[in-house]
Amino acid sequence: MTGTPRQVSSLVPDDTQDTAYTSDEMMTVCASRALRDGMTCFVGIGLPSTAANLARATHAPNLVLIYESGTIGAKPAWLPLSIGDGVLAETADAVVSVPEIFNYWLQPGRIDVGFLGAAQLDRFGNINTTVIGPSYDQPKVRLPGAGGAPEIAASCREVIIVIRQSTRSLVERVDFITSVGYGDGAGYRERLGLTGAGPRKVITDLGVMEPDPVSRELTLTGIFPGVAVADVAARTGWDLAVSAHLQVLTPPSDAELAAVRALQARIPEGAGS
Amino acid sequence: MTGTPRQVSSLVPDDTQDTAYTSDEMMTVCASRALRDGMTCFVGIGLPSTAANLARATHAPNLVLIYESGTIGAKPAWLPLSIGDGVLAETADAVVSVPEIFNYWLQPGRIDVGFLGAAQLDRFGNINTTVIGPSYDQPKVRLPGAGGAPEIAASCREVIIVIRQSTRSLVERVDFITSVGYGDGAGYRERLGLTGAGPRKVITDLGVMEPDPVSRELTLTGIFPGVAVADVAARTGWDLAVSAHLQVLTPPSDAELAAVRALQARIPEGAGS
Amino acid sequence: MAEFVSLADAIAASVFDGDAVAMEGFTHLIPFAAGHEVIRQERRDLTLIRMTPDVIYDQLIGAGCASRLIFSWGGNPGVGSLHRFRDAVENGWPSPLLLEEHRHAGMANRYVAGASGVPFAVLRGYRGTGLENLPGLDGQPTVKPITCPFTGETLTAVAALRPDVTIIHAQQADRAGNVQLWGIVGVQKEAVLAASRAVVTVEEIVDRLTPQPGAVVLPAWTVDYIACVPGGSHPSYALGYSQRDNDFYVAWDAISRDRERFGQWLKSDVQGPARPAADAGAVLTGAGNAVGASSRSAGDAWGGTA
Amino acid sequence: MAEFVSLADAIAASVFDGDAVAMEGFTHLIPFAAGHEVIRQERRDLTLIRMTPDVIYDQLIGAGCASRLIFSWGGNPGVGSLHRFRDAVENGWPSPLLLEEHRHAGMANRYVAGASGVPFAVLRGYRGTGLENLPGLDGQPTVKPITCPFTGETLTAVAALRPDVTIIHAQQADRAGNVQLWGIVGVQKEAVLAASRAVVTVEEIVDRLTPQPGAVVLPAWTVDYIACVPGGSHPSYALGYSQRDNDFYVAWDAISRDRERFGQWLKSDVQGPARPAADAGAVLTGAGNAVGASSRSAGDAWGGTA
Repeated sequence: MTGTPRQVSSLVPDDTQDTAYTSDEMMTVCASRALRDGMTCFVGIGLPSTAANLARATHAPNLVLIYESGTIGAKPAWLPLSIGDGVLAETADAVVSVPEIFNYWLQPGRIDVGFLGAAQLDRFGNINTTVIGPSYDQPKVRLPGAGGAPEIAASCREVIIVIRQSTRSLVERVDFITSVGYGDGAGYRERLGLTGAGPRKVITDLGVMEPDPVSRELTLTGIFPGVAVADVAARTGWDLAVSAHLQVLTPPSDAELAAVRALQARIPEGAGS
Repeated sequence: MTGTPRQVSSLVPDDTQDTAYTSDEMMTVCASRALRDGMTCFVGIGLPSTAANLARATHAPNLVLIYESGTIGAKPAWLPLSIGDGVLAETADAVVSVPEIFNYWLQPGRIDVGFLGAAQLDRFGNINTTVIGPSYDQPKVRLPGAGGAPEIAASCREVIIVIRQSTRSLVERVDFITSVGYGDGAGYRERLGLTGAGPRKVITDLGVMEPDPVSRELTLTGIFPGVAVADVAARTGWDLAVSAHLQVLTPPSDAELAAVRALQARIPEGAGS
Repeated sequence: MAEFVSLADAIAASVFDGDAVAMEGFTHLIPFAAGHEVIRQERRDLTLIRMTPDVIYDQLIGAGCASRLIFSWGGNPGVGSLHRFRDAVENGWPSPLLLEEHRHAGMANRYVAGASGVPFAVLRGYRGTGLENLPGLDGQPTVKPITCPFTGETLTAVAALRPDVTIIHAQQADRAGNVQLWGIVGVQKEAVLAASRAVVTVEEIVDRLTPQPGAVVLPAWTVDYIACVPGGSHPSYALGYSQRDNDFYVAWDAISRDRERFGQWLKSDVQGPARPAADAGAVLTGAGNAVGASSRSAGDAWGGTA
Repeated sequence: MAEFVSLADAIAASVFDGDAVAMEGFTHLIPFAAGHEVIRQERRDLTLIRMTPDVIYDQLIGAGCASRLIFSWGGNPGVGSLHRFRDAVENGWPSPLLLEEHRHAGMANRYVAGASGVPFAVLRGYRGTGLENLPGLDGQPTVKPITCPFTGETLTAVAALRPDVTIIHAQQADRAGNVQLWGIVGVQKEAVLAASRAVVTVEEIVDRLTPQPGAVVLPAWTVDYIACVPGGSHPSYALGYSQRDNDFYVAWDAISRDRERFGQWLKSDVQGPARPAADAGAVLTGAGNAVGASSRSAGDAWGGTA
């Protein structure tokens, strides 16, 4: 999630160079808008962390950021590189042990929203961050693994996922279910006794997908300005359903863009490089 | 365990009034001698706490005192009234939560010795602190209950019990097993999977009982100066076995007596009454 | 999200007849003032939950607030029996008290399970003891053997505790409603996180919490009501603010031994016009030795025998 | 009871070929210097245990110390892949690496069970995921469904972890051998209490520990060996002593991507005559910014690309 932002020139009218924005900026802003003030938010590193901190810097000053390192209510003045940077501990309301953050805080379902990235995501919002390839034992690509994601996906009241849109990342069926979305569809989470509601939004660099209320299949409900539905479908690994109420999403405002850039420009205190 | 000490005049030669000692003092000194320097000791309040602090003030300066309130390595300058007095927290190496003291510290068997009192104790070292009378639902006397004693009895590497000798307190079979000693005898602890070795010594105001190595029945192995075996037997609720190697115990030394009295005379800092 | 209210309003809004109520604090930080407010508001038929139902629950039981008790040690620490508790159990006075009796490790783990959102916890223990087979309040067991699926070993499962409301006392809250307690922190975090509602009385409200060694911090969004009640744990204590009033604990033995004398105490010191003022009076004495001193003179007033 | 020794002696006395070794530290306080000493002493056939086998285990795996790995997240935090880890898993280089893969909640609870002296822990989770059915190192499952004996609900049991030795880095030890760490405390307490032996490297040895907010204190009798190794967690950090050397983490991507370049790094910076001196050199720079500065120049030496 830390790759160099690509300039999405097709999204930018020629005469507004000063408000040009990258697809990562659009994703970040879009994700930050999904967070409401006062929410408790379990944050993964990278774009989720940037989006959550953007929300805190703009419309949601009382957003409570929780990182799996045990920092509850962290208020970092700059973006941490890892979930365990010192600034998180130093600004937190409370720092608890790793067993405690999972057992007392995440597992019982007291966190409003969990914010995840994914290497592979399927039609029913299941996440793979373990292995690419048909065999766990002889993987084509060995990914980092689960970390805290499965519990975030299972236990937060709702989940937001950010992922770049491509047929390699958005697939009919993930090679390995690391974190459960809606499994094979309606009723699956309930049968497993998962307490959270599951993915509410998937935010990509082209638009937003949301689960169909009945079938739970991810459905395109929002699209960024200048993006065609056909483009999205072409970069999706399943036959993408499109909502009858498809909306064109509002581009980042000047204030939002300024805030996200200020956040990313901010240098850690004491860092020299 | 906080009753007024009785003067045991029969134990005291007439010409040594300055070194006269009470039975509680003899019990306390005898119990403190059972603790070796450097041991970790899980302490109950009352006489066990007095004895452990006496040991720390005399021959075992590095005794590690642990109270169920979560205070590990407490070094109180005076005797606490409860297991949660402020002086325990303020002088401890570490203060942990109550779940942690039981789960991480007591349960795994990392504490050398547990130090318990009892309302009723039976021939096999089982302890009752729950109800007196044949029925739990309609007790003759409702005692406080278990507290931390069952885990201390089950999990400390060994257990020392202090109790005043009478046919009411030392009974053939306790009315209710609150904390397990040797159950019904040899092999019982092993069958239950209790990790600690069980009661090593029972110290009364007349002498010391230890479990028979084979049958696990409590057997008189030590007797205080001036006490007759018949006196002990008469104040025991079962047919008391006497060790072939019965020893007369050494009375408190002047130094021990001075130390225990100094300890009990010490007034909590800041207390006015 | 924490709301700052008076103690009376906090109890009125969160404790209802028939509720399962946990007041925790392991010797330290026992929420006595809140307990007295429950007595004044004449709550009835409560299921009281507490590892050590010491003097605070002796008072609530004697006052007739409770019909059930879930506990692991019911004594007056360092002193002896709880006479009101014994009178209820042995004689059904003022009303019968149904018991669900555990031991500390079991109670602590039951709260842990409640705080963790799982229906049970696993521990060694109970085996071979009379406590293994006692029924819970509803007649169903709350202790059962459980087999390790990996080793085949038999351990013990205890059922989670989920109080309707947990009430604790803490040293500080900040103006945002974050709560900090330190010293012996007992099982308060678990009891708060296991409950549907949480009430906290505090010694003082500060602009900003200064982190303390060994502190437990409860974020504002885990607490429902906060009332500022300095001295609110007397005769227990708040480390850094007051000392344990051991004299009162000793004096309680005589006060509570006799039904009539207990009734007088209840009238004059909890329900009567004098006592709310005295509870409020503690507000004025504030921090440190001042509270200790007022505690001790209060102890003397009970005819301290220590 | 804790004994003060050199790092080399601590590792020689506690880590043996074939051991199950846990080096913990969640981003913060990672015991890198101790890991390098294990590489220098050429330990082989280790079962490495760690929630986040990040750069430290990438180094041990690439150096050929490990044949098995128990873990829950194997990446370079905030940067990307662990190339030595991937090379071992995908290509068996320098030797095959058998995996026992979990997730953070499972690993944390496995340590908790180990520290608590019980053979398993219970949690929600694993259900419906591929991780539910992966075998443990011996081919037997370490995750199994378990039924609540009270509610009938199906939950998940995970098998306890009991390392032969746990190695951690902490800020301070006092002269009696009591250890204090603070900041993000991770799962270190559990990992130490679950292990048969414990080794701690510390930033400094002080006459007396000053209690710190949020600190974990490990009494001297829970630790076997303490070695004073200032900067011993670089490129991780010790709150209050150094900052995370994010540049090094970024630079590691290029160093580790290529077997040959990794081998050069190993020779020059861990095994060679220069590196032990550099590790020891950290002793001299001591606390605060000094370590941060030396870390950063070290990072530059790796050709930092940030």
